[in-house]
Amino acid sequence: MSSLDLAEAVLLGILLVTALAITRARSLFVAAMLGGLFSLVTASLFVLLDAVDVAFTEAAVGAGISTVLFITALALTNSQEATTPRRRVIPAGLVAVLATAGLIYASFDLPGVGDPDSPVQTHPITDTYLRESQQDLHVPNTVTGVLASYRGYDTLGEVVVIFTAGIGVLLLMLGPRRPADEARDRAYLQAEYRVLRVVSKTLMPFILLFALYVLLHGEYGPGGGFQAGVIFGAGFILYTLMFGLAAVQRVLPMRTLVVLVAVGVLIYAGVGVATMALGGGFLDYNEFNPGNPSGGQVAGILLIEVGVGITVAAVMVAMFYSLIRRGVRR
Amino acid sequence: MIALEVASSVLLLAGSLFAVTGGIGLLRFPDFYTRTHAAGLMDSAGAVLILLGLLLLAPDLGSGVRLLLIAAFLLITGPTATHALAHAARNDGVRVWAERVDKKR
Amino acid sequence: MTATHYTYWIIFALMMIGLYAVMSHGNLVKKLIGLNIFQVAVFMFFISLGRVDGGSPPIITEGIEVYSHPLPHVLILTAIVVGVATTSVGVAIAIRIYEAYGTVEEDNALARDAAEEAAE
Amino acid sequence: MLSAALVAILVAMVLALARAVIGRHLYDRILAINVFGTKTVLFIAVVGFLTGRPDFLDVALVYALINFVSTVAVLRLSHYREAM
Repeated sequence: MSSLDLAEAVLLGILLVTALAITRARSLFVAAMLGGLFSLVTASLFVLLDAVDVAFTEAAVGAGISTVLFITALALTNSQEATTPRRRVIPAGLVAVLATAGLIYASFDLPGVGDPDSPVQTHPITDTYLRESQQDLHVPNTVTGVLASYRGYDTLGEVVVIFTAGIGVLLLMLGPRRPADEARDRAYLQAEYRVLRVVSKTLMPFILLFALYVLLHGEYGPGGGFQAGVIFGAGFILYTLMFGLAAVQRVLPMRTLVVLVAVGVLIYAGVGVATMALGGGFLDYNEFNPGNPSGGQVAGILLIEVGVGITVAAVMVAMFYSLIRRGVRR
Repeated sequence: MIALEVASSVLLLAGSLFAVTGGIGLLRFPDFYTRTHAAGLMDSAGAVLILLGLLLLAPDLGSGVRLLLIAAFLLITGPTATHALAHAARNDGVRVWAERVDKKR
Repeated sequence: MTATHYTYWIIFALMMIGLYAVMSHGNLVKKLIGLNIFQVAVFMFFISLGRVDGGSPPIITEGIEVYSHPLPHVLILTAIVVGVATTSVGVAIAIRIYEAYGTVEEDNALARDAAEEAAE
Repeated sequence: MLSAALVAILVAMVLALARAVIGRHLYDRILAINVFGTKTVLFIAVVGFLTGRPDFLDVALVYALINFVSTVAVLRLSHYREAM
């Protein structure tokens, strides 16, 4: 048993313990924090399972954004859970145990993890994505290639879902706001978080720079529009937490964000329309550079990744703003 | 080459020692503030020693630079986070172990 | 080959722990957290299907021949970001329910609805 | 030696998890989760070297960054009512 197999077993064990601890925790604050830990562990597992891009995203989203979302929600609602009545525990537990047993029984028909002869590995599409893509696209990171080129329609759909969810949150959170008292907030933050403020301010440009690097480097290493957008969002969330909503809104007002949410989707769809105008199909990037199709592909992929990054970042920050400025109405 | 590998092994082992002892301290120390001490040690000393050990094995410039960036980042954020936590805990009235002992007497 | 199946089993157990949290807990935020566990377990299931022994992350480099399948990675990568966007819609709805009912416990909110209906 | 470091990191992770689950105080849990995050950063870095593809250290960098952001967020938002 190599040390990597051992690591996989230990991490899976940690996941089980954490999941059980989450269901048992009465304090929702604790449950949300353990949820963040759960995400960190899954992200490490994704690295062991050779999915670095997924690990990248899960770390940024699960451990970062979701935890922040849940904790903000708890700040706006109740952070203590009522005890679960027995009449709900027993049937639910029974269903869960039976379903687990059923799934484990069914799993014997699955090929083993890592089986090189499994249908997934022998299907002809595997070869298309891994070998032919190198001639078609010249993008070493096949995940980015498949995401942005082969399955470009699908990704456009996903971006529209994110757009819709963002708009949904903004609409749900219209209404009463916390009365803003900028001077008092600033005094409080300066007194309480002096060191954190200095460090956050120093780190902020590097975080944004790193997000840009992730966006532009996505064709050669782990990264891309989704990951970059989330890192941008995390940077602005950090800044908002340490300097207050009023300060960050001077740089990136809500009005601009709402426009940016749409701009990203429009860039993506616009690339599709542009390729159609050039005589190709929707999102057929070869048309950008007919003499050198793979050059056109690289340009097209980069453009849509920028669109994705803008929408994801704007949605994440806009959702956070609208939650954090929500007035508590009782 | 062998000298490099030996040096990296020594650093990795030292870092591992910090990681494990820090973990034990985090679990066994009697109050929050002493636990911050254990956590701070494993976050800064343990992490940086392991990263330096890896640095000696780095095959190219790119991974070396990244390792240094990670180490610098951890060195800045680790102590900051620990400090902020201890500060907030103190303001919230989390008591030091010795104070609790005094109360009991 | 059964030695490699244990990954699936733990993933299934995680899914069901998530499902249990959704079914048994009345607190809406806790339900969302449970749903998140379920969702992450499904992600892991997909990724483990694409894995291959001795493989490497699907970023083509000279000298490496065996790569894991990139398609599950693509699907899950987008699903993670979509997942957080939909979760936040759920969170927003939970906040609105709290503002309307003064509680995020399903039972209490339903009881209040029933009481109001009876009063009418 | 890399394997030894990996095992040490796993042991530290388990110990930190135990502290996060036991808790006692909210701050104990935040501290334990912060430590756990640092350990995952090291874990990813060591795994990168063990599998012979250390070019994925970007992932470890993201972990370090997000770990800091979420620790700050939890700390800050547990005092949400005071100011924003």
